[in-house]
Amino acid sequence: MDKAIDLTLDGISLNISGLEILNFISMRAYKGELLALIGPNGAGKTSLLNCISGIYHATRGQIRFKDRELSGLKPHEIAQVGIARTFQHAELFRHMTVLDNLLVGRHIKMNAALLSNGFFWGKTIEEEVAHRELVEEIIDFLELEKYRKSNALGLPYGIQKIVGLGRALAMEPQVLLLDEPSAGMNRQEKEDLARFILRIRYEIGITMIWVEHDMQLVGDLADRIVVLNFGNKISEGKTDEVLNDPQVIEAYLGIKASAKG
Amino acid sequence: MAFASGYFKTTYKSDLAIVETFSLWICLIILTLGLIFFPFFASAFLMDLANQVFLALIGAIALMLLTGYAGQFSLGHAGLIAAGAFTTAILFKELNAPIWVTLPTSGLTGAILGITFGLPSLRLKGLYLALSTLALHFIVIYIGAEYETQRGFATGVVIDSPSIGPFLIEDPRLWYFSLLIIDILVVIFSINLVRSRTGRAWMAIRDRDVAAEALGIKVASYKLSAFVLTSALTSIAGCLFAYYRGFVSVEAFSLHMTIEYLAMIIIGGLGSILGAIFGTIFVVLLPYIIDALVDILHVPTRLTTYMFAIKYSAFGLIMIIFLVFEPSGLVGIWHRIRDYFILWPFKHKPLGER
Amino acid sequence: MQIVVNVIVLAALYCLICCGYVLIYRASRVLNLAHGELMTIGGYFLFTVAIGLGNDPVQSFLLAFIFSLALGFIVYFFLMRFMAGESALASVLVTVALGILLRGLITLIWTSQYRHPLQHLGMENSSHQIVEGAVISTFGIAMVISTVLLYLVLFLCFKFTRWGLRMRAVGENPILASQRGISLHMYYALSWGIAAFSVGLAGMIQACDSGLDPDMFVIGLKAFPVVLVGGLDSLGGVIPAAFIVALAEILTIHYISPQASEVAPFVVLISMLLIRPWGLFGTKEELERV
Amino acid sequence: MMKKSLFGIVALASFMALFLTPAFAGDAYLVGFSVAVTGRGSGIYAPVKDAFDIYFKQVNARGGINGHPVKLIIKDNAAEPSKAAAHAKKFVTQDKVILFMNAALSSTYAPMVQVAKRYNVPLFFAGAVCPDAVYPPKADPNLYCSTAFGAKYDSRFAIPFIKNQAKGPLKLGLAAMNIPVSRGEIDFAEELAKGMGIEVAGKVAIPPPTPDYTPFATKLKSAGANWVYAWAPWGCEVKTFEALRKLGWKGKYLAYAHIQAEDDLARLKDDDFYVFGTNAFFADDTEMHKKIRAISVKEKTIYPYTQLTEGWIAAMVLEEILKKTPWPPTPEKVRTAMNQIKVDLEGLKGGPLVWTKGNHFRTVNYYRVYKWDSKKNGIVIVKDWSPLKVE
Repeated sequence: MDKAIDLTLDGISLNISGLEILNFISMRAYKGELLALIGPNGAGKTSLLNCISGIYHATRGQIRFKDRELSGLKPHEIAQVGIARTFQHAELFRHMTVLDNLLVGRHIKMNAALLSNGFFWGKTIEEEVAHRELVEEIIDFLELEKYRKSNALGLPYGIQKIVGLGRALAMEPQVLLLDEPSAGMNRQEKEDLARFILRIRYEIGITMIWVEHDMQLVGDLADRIVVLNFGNKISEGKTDEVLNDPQVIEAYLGIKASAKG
Repeated sequence: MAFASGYFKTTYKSDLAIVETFSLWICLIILTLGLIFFPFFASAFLMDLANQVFLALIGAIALMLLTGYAGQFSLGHAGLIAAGAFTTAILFKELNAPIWVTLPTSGLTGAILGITFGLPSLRLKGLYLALSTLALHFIVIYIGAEYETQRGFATGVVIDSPSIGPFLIEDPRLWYFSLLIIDILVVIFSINLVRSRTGRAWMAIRDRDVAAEALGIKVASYKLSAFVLTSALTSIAGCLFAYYRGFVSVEAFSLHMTIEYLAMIIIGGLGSILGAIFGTIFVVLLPYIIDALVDILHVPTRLTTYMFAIKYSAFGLIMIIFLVFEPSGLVGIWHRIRDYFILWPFKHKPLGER
Repeated sequence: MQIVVNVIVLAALYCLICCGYVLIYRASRVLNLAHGELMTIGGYFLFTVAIGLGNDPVQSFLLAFIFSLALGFIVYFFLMRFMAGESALASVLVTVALGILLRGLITLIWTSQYRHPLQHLGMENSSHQIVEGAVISTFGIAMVISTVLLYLVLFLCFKFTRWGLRMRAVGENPILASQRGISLHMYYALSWGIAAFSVGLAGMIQACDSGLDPDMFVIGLKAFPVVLVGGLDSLGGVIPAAFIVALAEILTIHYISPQASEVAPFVVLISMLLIRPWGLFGTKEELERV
Repeated sequence: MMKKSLFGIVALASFMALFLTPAFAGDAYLVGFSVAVTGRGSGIYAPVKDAFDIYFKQVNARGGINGHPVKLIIKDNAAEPSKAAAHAKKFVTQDKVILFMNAALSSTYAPMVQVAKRYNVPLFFAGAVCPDAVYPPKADPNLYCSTAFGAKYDSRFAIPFIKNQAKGPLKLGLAAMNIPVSRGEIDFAEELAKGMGIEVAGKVAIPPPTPDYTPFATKLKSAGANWVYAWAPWGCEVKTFEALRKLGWKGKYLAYAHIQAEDDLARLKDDDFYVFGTNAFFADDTEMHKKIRAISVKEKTIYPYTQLTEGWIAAMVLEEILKKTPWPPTPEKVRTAMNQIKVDLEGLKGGPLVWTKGNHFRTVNYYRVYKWDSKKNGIVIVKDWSPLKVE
């Protein structure tokens, strides 16, 4: 592991109304890797993502992006740093088209202000066209052409998740947080998703933290895995090692690894 | 009338056009000509109705931006109109200020009120916010009433017609054209706004504020910008209202007025500028349409008392019907009728229907 | 001394009105903007029943209670039920529309003249000296007593009875509650019923105390600051909030200027929003699970 | 889908209806009337419409005026200025009325006055507070008012009356509603009282509508007022009085007698509750009162007959105006008639209602004070018609 570290979590704890959600979690994400975050239901995976993206504020501990301290920043500030995320339930802007959803992803890269937008002056038009071109690239990349002008509300769930991914990609992030992207997808859609994730990993080279339930997908794709259970980190390491870790198997199957072996 | 039945664009720039097809351009030109020549045929009554629609449209579009696009609920709309009207009245009475002073000052007053009462929106969500705007209503009305009473304008402050340079805007036709131009500007401005970065940010906040923030949108400042813009526009409408009516009185700005504006955007269809236009026309004209029907049907005079009460309730009933059965409003109905004709005899949705 | 009594009576009125706001909000996250109209209609129910029965206060009140309660259920089953799952904004707007509809119906049925149910009930609204220099009217006492009773009963119900607990559960986590087999509709309807009843009761006492006309609905809006100061979802918060607002209002009348009393509650509200936006006892908006 | 399209078509058809002007019989006197039957304050204005309905039904049944029926075009403005303005324009430009009327809140005046001036058609205030422009010596040529109450005149009667009635030291309390008209009058009364050497103990302006009037009454009571004068909408006047009584206040109260006054005197049965006004009560039981009562009962009016006097008087004045307007009527002829009108009100007021060229209010205002007398168990006259010259 001689790669540069992108994201450092240092002793993160989270307490919500007296409930201990996360307990002293430390982990690292290296540049360009696909890091899977797994664990049973209620292990605190999504909460951890929420802490990174600033939606929750960790009760204790520090989060650093490269050399920048992220703790205490608001979600929009973290987005500006270059950390994008997707949501478990896609959370698309329901009454907007796919195209507009993706364009919202370009928000931080645009800078036309209210008045010039209202008059639609030269600069605004130029900007709109330029960013539209970039968004079209993402549409091509994720094979969303035929949904371009459809309303997000009526899309199949799997497509919604892909649009959510596209929206995050549109931010041109350095770190991408994926919150169960495959949940609710059928086999075909999962295969497409796997393809997209690999292309992002190898063609664009974005660091990804990937919360996932589908062990097969994780086993096939992930570089490294971090395992959470009841708010504690129980394992971290290379994919094969972690998947064979008796503690992990116990957490997942609820039986002693020795009994199995 | 031919609408685009698909997408045949060759450049991204052409996709930004508001008017999509040649025949739509023709329709728009015919509509504009109709609007231009309308005053030369219409009676003074119809002119007054047209002017009322134009005046209300500014406020309705402002509220549509705030509620329909940015998703913030306000009960202070009548208060903001009153703020503009009273700013105008006070400047006119105390300093004899001309319209080119009162109009921007009204806008400024509105913007300041928007900031003051929009500030809670940074910490509050939805309903809490609505109620802080209710406070705005009561406070503005209180200040207006104090002014009227202290200065002895018991039946309202009378304001002279405004003049721009040598033109005295008094004739209904002159008003008509002035308001028409203002309205066209406001409509174009709003359409541009909602299809660009600002509008998308507003809609994102409206639909999913958590996701919007995660995408880097400064939710607080966008909420505030929606408040300020809406308040400024509404106050400007209030200023024009004062000049058009020639007087200002607190009794003219009741909560019922706020509700009428809410009705306009609901009945028209939330989240659509076209909806605001439809809704305004509908709500402003509805009472007169019912009146006209009463005249045509020769309802006996004795029964009219009941008719009037029914008319009042009908307003609420229509709002309910739209909210429950047709949440996309008049604009939704319009889209359906349009699609029906585009695709006849088939029943498919056109490609990429919103 | 009189000032203290005035504050208590006004606070009791606010408590009675705001109970419904809080109940409906807690159950379904909807703010009922037709509350003032429900209050006015409560008064008109009493008026109509009083004319029909004549000089029979007990029966008249009971019948009017039933009508008010029924009205709440009707509003829920024939209107608000369809708004389940819609955005809060749409639901609130429906109540706004309902308000207009009801106001029109009031004018249609009862006309806009002043009405005095007390005349037809055969009762007197005499005044009683409670301590030196402080007087209270019969219906002032009625207002205070019914407020105390209502809140007592509600608190006991919520604490100790099964459906009180269930109602709380529905308010706190509707999805979980419905998974446990609690019929949401039943409890939403119940909260509408109790809300319409309590505010109708306020309307009835108010109508007996000082007459009735369609403009009474504005009182419902004037009670808003109380709910916000107390916290939209806190029934217990209503009581101290009502006292604070009533005190502010009455002190303004006495020591600043009577006409400014109209804005006093709103000034309290604004300052509250700046200090503690979720109200005295309200819960801070829960963190959303995404 | 077709069903919903149908919805749109219905909407379109109703929209078209707006452009159709119904054809009126050309042989009628056309009069426009914009009145607040719904909305704020409609309790005062709706009875006026009620009275007009039955009055002109009688007139038309008798064969109309000068052989022509009277056609009233009645519109509800819900006390909104925009609606009142639109009605005025419609009356004048589409319906071609010879005269139009207003009965609504004062916020509806200015837009209607504008229309009257611009199109030179007379505007008659029937039931609302009289605007300043009808007062002498220079009344506006197009504005007329028959309404009982007149701002700046009522207090001129009321304050001296209180001064005369008061035995011992007088401490006057004043009550207004927090609307500009009412507060203006009470401020005027305060000046008047101070000018006459009366001690003004307290003054309250009560915001409409108020949940509880007691705090305001407490303020008046604690200020030590032994007489209170109120000039406000009736609800405000009577609720303030009731609140004072609930506090155990023993003083006397004078209020302007709005249309609901007679019923409420009988309801309250309080010997020290005085009301003054310029319309006779049904307690007088004159021939005219019997007639109104009989017609009201026969026609089943929506409002009780005791509240119809105001509208009835305005209707009598209108009938007289039209009688003096020779056929074919024009606004010009109507104005000529109105400038020299003298209507014998047959006991509904203290004397005839007279308009002259410079005075469109009335030359003499006759005031009367009523109260409940528990010994007689009925309403009695405290002070009979006292003329106040309007100059």
